[in-house]
Amino acid sequence: MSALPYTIEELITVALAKSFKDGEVGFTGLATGGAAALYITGIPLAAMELARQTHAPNLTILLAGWSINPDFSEIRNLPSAEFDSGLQNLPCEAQMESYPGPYAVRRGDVDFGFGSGVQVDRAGNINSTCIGDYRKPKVRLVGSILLPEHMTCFRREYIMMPHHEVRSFVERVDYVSGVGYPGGEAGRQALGLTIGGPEWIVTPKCIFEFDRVGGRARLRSIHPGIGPDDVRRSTGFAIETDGIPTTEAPTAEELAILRRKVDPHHALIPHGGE
Amino acid sequence: MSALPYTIEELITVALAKSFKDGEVGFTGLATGGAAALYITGIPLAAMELARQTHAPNLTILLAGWSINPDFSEIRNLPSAEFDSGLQNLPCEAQMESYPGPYAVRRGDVDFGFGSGVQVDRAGNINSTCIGDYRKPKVRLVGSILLPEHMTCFRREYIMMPHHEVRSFVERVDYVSGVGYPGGEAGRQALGLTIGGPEWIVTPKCIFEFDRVGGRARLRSIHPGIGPDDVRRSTGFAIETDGIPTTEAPTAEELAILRRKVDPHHALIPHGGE
Amino acid sequence: MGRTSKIASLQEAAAIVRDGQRLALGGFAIYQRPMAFVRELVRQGRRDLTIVGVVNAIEADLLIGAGCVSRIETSYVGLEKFGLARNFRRAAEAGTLDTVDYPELIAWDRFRASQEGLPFWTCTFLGGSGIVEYNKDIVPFDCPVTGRKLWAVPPAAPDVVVVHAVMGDEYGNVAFHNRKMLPQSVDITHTRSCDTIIVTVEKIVSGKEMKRRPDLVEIPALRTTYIVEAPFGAHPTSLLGIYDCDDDAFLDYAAASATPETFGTYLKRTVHTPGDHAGYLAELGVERLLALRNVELPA
Amino acid sequence: MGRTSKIASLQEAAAIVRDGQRLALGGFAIYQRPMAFVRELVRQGRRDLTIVGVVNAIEADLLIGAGCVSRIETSYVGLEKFGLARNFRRAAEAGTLDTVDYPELIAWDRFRASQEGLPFWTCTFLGGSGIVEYNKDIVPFDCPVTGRKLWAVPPAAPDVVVVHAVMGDEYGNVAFHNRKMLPQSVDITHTRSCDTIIVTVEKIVSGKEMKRRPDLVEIPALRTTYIVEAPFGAHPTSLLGIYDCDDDAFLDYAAASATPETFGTYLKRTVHTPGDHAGYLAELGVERLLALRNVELPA
Repeated sequence: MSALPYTIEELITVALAKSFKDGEVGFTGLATGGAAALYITGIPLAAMELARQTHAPNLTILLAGWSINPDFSEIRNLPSAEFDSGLQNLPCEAQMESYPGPYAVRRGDVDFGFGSGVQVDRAGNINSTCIGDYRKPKVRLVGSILLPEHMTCFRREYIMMPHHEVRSFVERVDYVSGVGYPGGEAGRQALGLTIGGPEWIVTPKCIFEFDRVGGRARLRSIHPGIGPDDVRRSTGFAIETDGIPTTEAPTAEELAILRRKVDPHHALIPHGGE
Repeated sequence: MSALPYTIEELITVALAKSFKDGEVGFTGLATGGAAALYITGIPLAAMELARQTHAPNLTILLAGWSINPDFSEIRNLPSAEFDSGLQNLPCEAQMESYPGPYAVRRGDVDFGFGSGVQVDRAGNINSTCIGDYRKPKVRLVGSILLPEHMTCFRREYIMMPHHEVRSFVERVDYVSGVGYPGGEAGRQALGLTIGGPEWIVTPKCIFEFDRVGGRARLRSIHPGIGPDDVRRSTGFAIETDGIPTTEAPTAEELAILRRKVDPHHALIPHGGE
Repeated sequence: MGRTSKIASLQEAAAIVRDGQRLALGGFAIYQRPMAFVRELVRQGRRDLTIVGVVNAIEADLLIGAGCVSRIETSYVGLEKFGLARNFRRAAEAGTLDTVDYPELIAWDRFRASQEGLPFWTCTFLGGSGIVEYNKDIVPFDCPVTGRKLWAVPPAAPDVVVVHAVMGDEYGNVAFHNRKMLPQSVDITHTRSCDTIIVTVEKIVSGKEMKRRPDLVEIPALRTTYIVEAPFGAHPTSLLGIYDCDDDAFLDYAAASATPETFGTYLKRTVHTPGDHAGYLAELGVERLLALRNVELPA
Repeated sequence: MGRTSKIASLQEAAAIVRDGQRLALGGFAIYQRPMAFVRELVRQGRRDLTIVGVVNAIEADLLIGAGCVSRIETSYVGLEKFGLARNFRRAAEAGTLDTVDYPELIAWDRFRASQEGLPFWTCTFLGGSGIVEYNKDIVPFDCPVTGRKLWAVPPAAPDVVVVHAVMGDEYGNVAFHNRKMLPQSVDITHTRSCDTIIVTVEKIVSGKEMKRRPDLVEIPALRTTYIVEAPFGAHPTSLLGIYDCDDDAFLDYAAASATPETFGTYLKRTVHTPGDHAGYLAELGVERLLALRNVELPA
């Protein structure tokens, strides 16, 4: 990777940014600590801001769900806590002071969100609740949190997986915290779900998209420098790697805007080059 | 009446005050103009404050539903508007700034309220919606407003009728804006109503209470100086006037507290004597 | 690429309301009503509107008197201390207006149902009322948990919501009073219940100025369709802390609405002849507007 | 007759919680938790509690680790940046804790259902989730209006609610921050969902002082059962604008909860040995508390 003039995080950031349309509303939580924070918060914020500064000036950022269009160009580090004065005093356009707040999440106000879990399966279900049987779990995790809403009330979800490993990419999750495409779009309809569902699964190795008829994850692109075998070996469900394009490299101009205007203090993601 | 050392409003105020228990929560709207304002706002406020200053120091006043325990000892006139700066700046303990507010009306937080209408019937139903057939009304009035909630979510309701006339006291209201005791308490249960209902009907001539088994208004007391015939002739449904006691006259001490401490500037009700 | 301005003229904004739509007008009773917008709707001759509201007053009565409304769903139509809403009353009695009654809190909850994307709001206390006797949009059902008798109340489902507020920016961020009262609370709920939101404001300020108090921005730009500058846009109703109710104008209205004829003359004088909101304000005159204004020492 | 004071000691207030009750503890995640109250419950050896919450953290994990809890209904139990809630995890894996999962917004709506006196809250989006697969308290039903598949979610129905706030008066009027964040919003909803409300506050002030900002009183006296003065009562969690999160204390907690044995030692050291909240604060020491304190220039 070191041969590339950009980091994998920059690659993903640019790919995400290009997928956002002008006028959309994007929601991201404030995760803290290491790779999770990078994939759930840093990359999404950088991607949304890059979109705002290029083709999507009317995109709305919902940071931690409640700080609307925050201005983080001056910060040196992401705040480490959601509900402390630091984030309260981060300049922004509007704040949610009470629930339910100034956007109507269950009317479909949120176009896309970013979520993660310890497991994702081929149907795009994600799990943040437990490993093993729910009633007698091998490992009990934090719970579903907002994932049910991410996967059914938002219009689409980017599943962000900081570790692409067989144990995380499974045939069937042990618990469905957020529901994907079981049975495809018809399956979601039958479950009473009218909008939403996973759009991509983003990993350090590749990007998945979904066959919405069959309800199966399939590769959309493999990152530069990553071999198809590596991707197959890291994924616990069968995938086709033939003919999958390489994730489009960011242009020099995109990188320049990202590094100089979006994240000048490297507070959001690691940067390469220069 | 002029022979009495108190006004009819003072008489009613004291009778009401005595019926409130310590710790209860009373709700009254802010009506404006003449007799309606007196019966729906002035008398209730005076009665609740008298109770607070005598046997019920923990009684809570909800003025206009949103100003909690207002201090009106300094005002010369009741504010004429609910949502202007005047009432916003009236000293109080708490204010409701948004709906649903700081008390849980549908959990039963409100012990009693005061309501009125153009018609009340023998079952205690009240009507503020129309005269004649609802679908082709002879007179269309303002609508049900909060009366449905008064008569079903509050634990009891004092129906305040500033005019005691045959046309207002009818056998059956033309429209049930607030439901009384049709079929008695059993009737209310069958309608799915678990709490509440009319307690008294208060008029310039008398006070009604309810036979809760039969679901019928009956006289509780007739005001001093009013003849039983007068009450019967003014009431459009049959009532028994034999053996009905006279409404208890206020004591000198009660009148003194009412006039000097509760309403020193005669902002709430007309006062007699002195 | 630059960010899109959502500034529109009153004419442009009113033009997106179509005949036959469901319209919710912000404010509560005789407070903070988007009256400049209402007058523009009358000028544009909109017809067959359904007004969906909580507690309605002059904003509804004026539209009814101008022949714009065929149906109203609310808990109250009246002018409070200024008396009955006579156009409303006449139309209801004549059978030209379909009146659909709701209890006050439930009328409010219907907007919450729309905000929450719920197919209905659950009500426990309607048994025996005229509401359920005559309002067939309310569906009785048995509680799936307790078996108790319940009623499913339909969402407000407005097609267009219009509110009048103090200030906003060109992108459509709109701030509300720090100390709110219920009219402001109604507005906030209204603007979350619908995807076409028009906000008229006393003043459009810069985005930078708005960013000083992001905690007071209750309508974020993402929810706003149009923002319209309409100073004294609530007149003759009050705007809390900005200007008082114009009692004389209300008395004039109440008297003029006594008959269809006198009300026609009133509409001609106050709505059509002035031609637009600027003309309306000019007609009122500087002295009168300034007398209604609230002033306080800058913080 | 004088008005009744609702002031109680922490011991008196905690004593009204009975074994087996449903308890909701204010705050959100690792923010503004009524920790002084929680520690007193541990001292009193309460058992078999059900914690009902929205997003839970140390307040739940501590009670679980102390053996006070047999069931928890929530969307999350964890320590955010301080890691997993290890007592919770251990108890869930051992089968000694009944875990009942809800989505985050629905966990919040359950308190709204209690506030509104509704027999259930309607949810539209649970199909296919583990939530409905395993949580049998959620009842599927067909929409009485549209026929659409829906779920009836049970109200939170807490028996006792405890929140920690900045200030209140002896009658139980409690004020909240002018600029709120979601932990304050949770507290406000919690205190309207139940009829037994205990509020611990940093300081009890005079009723006269409280009357200066009636608009900030979100818990009126009528809803308060007990008010308890407990300075730094949220420690080690933060109280917005008053003191910061004590990161060292959290790291100590996280490390101590690694095993039942080390956690037993931790409870002895921080809960039982200090004897009461004053002892707990004395143990922390003046220097540490003042270092956590926020100060700003008086207005």
